[in-house]
Amino acid sequence: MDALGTDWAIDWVRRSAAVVGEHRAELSGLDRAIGDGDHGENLDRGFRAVVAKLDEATPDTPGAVLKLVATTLISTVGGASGPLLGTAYLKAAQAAGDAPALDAAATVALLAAARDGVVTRGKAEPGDKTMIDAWTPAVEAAQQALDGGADAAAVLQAAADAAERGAEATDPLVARKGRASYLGERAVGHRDPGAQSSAYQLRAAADAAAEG
Amino acid sequence: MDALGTDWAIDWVRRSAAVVGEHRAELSGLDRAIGDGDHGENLDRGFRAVVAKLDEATPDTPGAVLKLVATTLISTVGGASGPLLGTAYLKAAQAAGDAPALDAAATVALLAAARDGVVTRGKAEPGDKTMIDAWTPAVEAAQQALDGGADAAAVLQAAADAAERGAEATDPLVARKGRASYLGERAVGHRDPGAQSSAYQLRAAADAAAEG
Amino acid sequence: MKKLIRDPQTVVHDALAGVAAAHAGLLRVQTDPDYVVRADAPVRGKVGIVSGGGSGHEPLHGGFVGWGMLDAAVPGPVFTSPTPDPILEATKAVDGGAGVLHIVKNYTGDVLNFETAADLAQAEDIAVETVVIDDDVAVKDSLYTAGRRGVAGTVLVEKIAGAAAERGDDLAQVAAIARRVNENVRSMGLALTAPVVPHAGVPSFDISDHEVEIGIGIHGEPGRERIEWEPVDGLVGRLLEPILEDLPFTSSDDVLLLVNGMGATPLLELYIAYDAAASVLRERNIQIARSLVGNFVTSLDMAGASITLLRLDDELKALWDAPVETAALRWGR
Amino acid sequence: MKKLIRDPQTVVHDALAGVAAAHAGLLRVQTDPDYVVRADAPVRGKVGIVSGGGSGHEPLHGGFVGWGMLDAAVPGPVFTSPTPDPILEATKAVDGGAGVLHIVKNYTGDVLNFETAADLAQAEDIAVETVVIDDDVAVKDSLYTAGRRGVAGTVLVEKIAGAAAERGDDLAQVAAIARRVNENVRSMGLALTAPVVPHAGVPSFDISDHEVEIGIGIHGEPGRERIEWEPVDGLVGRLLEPILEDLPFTSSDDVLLLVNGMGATPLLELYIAYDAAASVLRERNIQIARSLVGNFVTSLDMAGASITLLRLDDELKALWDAPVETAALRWGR
Ligand SMILES: Nc1ncnc2c1ncn2[C@@H]1O[C@H](COP(=O)(O)OP(=O)(O)O)[C@@H](O)[C@H]1O
Ligand SMILES: Nc1ncnc2c1ncn2[C@@H]1O[C@H](COP(=O)(O)OP(=O)(O)O)[C@@H](O)[C@H]1O
Ligand SMILES: [Mg+2]
Ligand SMILES: [Mg+2]
Ligand SMILES: [Mg+2]
Ligand SMILES: [Mg+2]
Repeated sequence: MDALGTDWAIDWVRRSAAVVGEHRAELSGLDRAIGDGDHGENLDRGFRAVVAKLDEATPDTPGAVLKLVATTLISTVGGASGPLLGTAYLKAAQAAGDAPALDAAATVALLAAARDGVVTRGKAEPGDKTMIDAWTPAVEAAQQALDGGADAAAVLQAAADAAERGAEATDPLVARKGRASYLGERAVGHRDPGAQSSAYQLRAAADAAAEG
Repeated sequence: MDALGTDWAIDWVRRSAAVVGEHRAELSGLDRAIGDGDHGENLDRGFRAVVAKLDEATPDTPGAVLKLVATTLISTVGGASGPLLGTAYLKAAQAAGDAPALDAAATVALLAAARDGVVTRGKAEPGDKTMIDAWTPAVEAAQQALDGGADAAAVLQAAADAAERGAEATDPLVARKGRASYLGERAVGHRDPGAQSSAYQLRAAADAAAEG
Repeated sequence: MKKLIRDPQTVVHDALAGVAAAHAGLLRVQTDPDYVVRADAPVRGKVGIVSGGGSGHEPLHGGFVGWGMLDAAVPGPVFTSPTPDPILEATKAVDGGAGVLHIVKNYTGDVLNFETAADLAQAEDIAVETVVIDDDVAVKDSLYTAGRRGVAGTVLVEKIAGAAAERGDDLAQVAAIARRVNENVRSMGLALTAPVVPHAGVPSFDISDHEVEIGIGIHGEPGRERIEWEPVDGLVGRLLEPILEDLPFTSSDDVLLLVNGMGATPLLELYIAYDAAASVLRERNIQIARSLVGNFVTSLDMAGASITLLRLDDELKALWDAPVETAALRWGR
Repeated sequence: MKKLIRDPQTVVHDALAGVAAAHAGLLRVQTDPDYVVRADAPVRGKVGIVSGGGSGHEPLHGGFVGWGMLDAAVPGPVFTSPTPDPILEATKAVDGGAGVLHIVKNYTGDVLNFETAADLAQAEDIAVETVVIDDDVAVKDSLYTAGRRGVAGTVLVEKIAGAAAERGDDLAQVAAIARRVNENVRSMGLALTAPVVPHAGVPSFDISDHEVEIGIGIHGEPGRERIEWEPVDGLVGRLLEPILEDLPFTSSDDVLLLVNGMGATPLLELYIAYDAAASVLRERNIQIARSLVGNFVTSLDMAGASITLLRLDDELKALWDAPVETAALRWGR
């Protein structure tokens, strides 16, 4: 498949919901170590609501799907990750516009818009030990893949791989944003839960493109 | 020694203080099982104060010693055992009067007065699982010993033996007075702390007479 | 044992120093013997009200000293009744010529020590009346036992008797009001954990992660019964049923519902317990006319709660609503 | 996990039902979206004050809704910021035409969700000002971090801003007063145990019987440092020193001293901690002009305490003393 359509977007969202549900306890566990232990709960509550909405609504473009994800996450997740991820999906939706399907370049643009949205709201920089540390390498790897002539699915594959490495790379960091920043040196050795959940969502996007 | 003088009374009190100190944790442990866990603390606080008073004052009759014990326990122990044991010693002191020494009959009278004092204040009957279950058999055994011609030391020996048996006999009882009464059947199988501490005090009296 | 204390032997003394400093305008703390007394005591012509008992139940009793409630509180060592001396001194300190009411929770130790103090006060020509509080339905009452314990209902007696004294009732009238409250109030409590008494350093009883003690007192005594944990409605029902049956409370009664925390149970849970209790009362058509939710009669750091119902009449309502100004209960001033 | 709850998923909802029933004259509880609002809201011409955040800190914020304090409180799930919808609805419900102040504790989630709600309210022509509270000196502040947390000082901001709104200050003035309080208030806390979040069912961190977490937040986050337990004076010193140095508080300052319990620490211990803190302040010739001791900003069933100092001027004193009538803080009415 070369361009990613509405089915892909819906599949992405359902896969994200599934993977978040599966890893709920793990994500809350990561958050318990350096935050307040609710990240899995928060996202699971949000993505369940998203799936419930999807069962009712019939969004007909990738952008419409992502808009639904954005507004639902914003109104159900709360915490830090609700507005931040919500903004990511909102900006992604705006980047996708009304297009019925997204080619490789549009996919990179979507990822970049999402990342920029999180940065604008959360003011985090790479290395601050936040979800940005998954999104930023993902965007960069996606751009490189695009530059190398990859199709949309391969772009997402590259993004997902990079996001996973980015999440892992948060382990040794001291946090400068979010609750983990209160811990100082004690955050070292723990993975950032938001980076990990972002990597899961990007892997879901890639899998939906590859297998969908 | 046939009659028990002031030295005996002082020795009794010091031995009581020592034995209560030694068994403080045990008595509080008994009280934790069926009461509020402070009986050892309460009596230890009281008898330490008694010893401190004795170091200053120079009571010159057994009655004066017992009066000092009574008022000090009443003003330092608190709880149920403070006024009850305080009354016991107060009535014992009144029974001893101004006599410089107590013969066997006076010793029995002293024990009976102490027991009656506790009953008057606390309204407990034998078998209610209280200190009375140590004092009552003690008084009866003392009377029997007296009837059999025992001297004062032997009277106390008999009283102490009976008090110990009486304390042991509280194990299977349901309590009808004191905090243990709130437990119903759950008090069964536990010794009454006040009966146990009373047995210790009577043993101290007998030892003081035997060895003093 | 980890506690915010200096030394297990000085906890009451150290806490009283804090109380004195934190509430200087409201009360004075006397030491040796120790008691807490209203800043303006004795109030001439007003009946004085003294309560007390072992410490560890804070804010009871010191938190209720002030205008419209207690004139003095006498704290014993943790969970141990005070001796007669401080009770006597507190009684003398609050006698404004109209006599003094002793509000005593029904525990052998409290009753006996207050009794002695009352005798001594009367010997010094102070009129003393005593009202013994025994609201705990977990304990079977009988002539042949120590009878029911006094628990959270005590705070309602103290508030209402305090208002009666403040409006100028004489000693017999204040005592009669206090007795009327006691006759119309019933309580029962449960524990999820045991308290750790500072000088003991270990929990007062062992209890596992899935057990609940029903019918506990406020001194770390075990309860009458141990059950498996169940959701709040079941637990509250086990407290409320015996309460409702006992008085009995009946349809169209007006009541005050007090959900009292034992010390370590968060307010979030107390409000859930309140909701559970209110549902039961609604079903029975019993009107909750007044409410109180919080930690009032505690047992150190025990987790758990008690439920108290007081049947109200118009006079009791008015006395409840009357202004009060204490560290732990305050309105209208 | 033993708690007085029905279901970990419904704790906030169930507690709100209890709050609604227990304080019917004072407030209303709206559901879907959930918020707590003053019974007489909106008050025409008065600046409305809304606060909120994750639940589990009770009585914060719902316990401070009422005359002279908050107009509405927006409770999120336990330890999780509410979403913008209920914040927006609460803002609309309390706007009496004079605009609305948002009092927001400085956590990324609270700040972002309140920000979105404020944008939406402004889009509906409601003037909104936001004051972010960041009183926790345990956290190093910097332009490059999330900054300090908002903790127990929040209750002082809410009381004083509430009094300013009640006396008729306009939105800019109320916001300025709130900022002035925030600028003059500093806090720090410690934990002896970790809270158990209902849906997690296990303690938020592991801590042994002889350890203390210093510099904790109010969401079961671990603190900055773990030490061996020591007696109260040492522990209080570790909280008070960074507070005193930070503002800094200096000789002859007038302060309000708040000793706040984290939920499971008994009042007896809080008064001992108060005594320890008061001794330090006395030595430094800092005057305790006002005091507050109790559980105000909690962390579920966490044992521990925090210390808060607010430097007072005459206006802040007068606003602190002004009447207030809420479930958890009440005087003068
Ligand atoms: N300023 C920020 N910028 C980007 N991401 C952030 C920021 N603050 C927090 N996060 C992310 O949010 C995650 C925590 O989300 P969550 O636990 O759901 O919210 P909360 O911290 O409010 O409990 C962190 O792991 C981090 O990745
Ligand atoms: N009514 C009573 N008559 C006689 N002894 C009693 C009575 N009530 C309690 N006791 C005795 O007091 C003991 C408890 O004393 P203590 O623990 O010091 O006081 P408290 O029960 O107030 O904590 C009981 O073990 C019992 O022997
Ligand atoms: Mg979190
Ligand atoms: Mg005892
Ligand atoms: Mg006791
Ligand atoms: Mg959170």
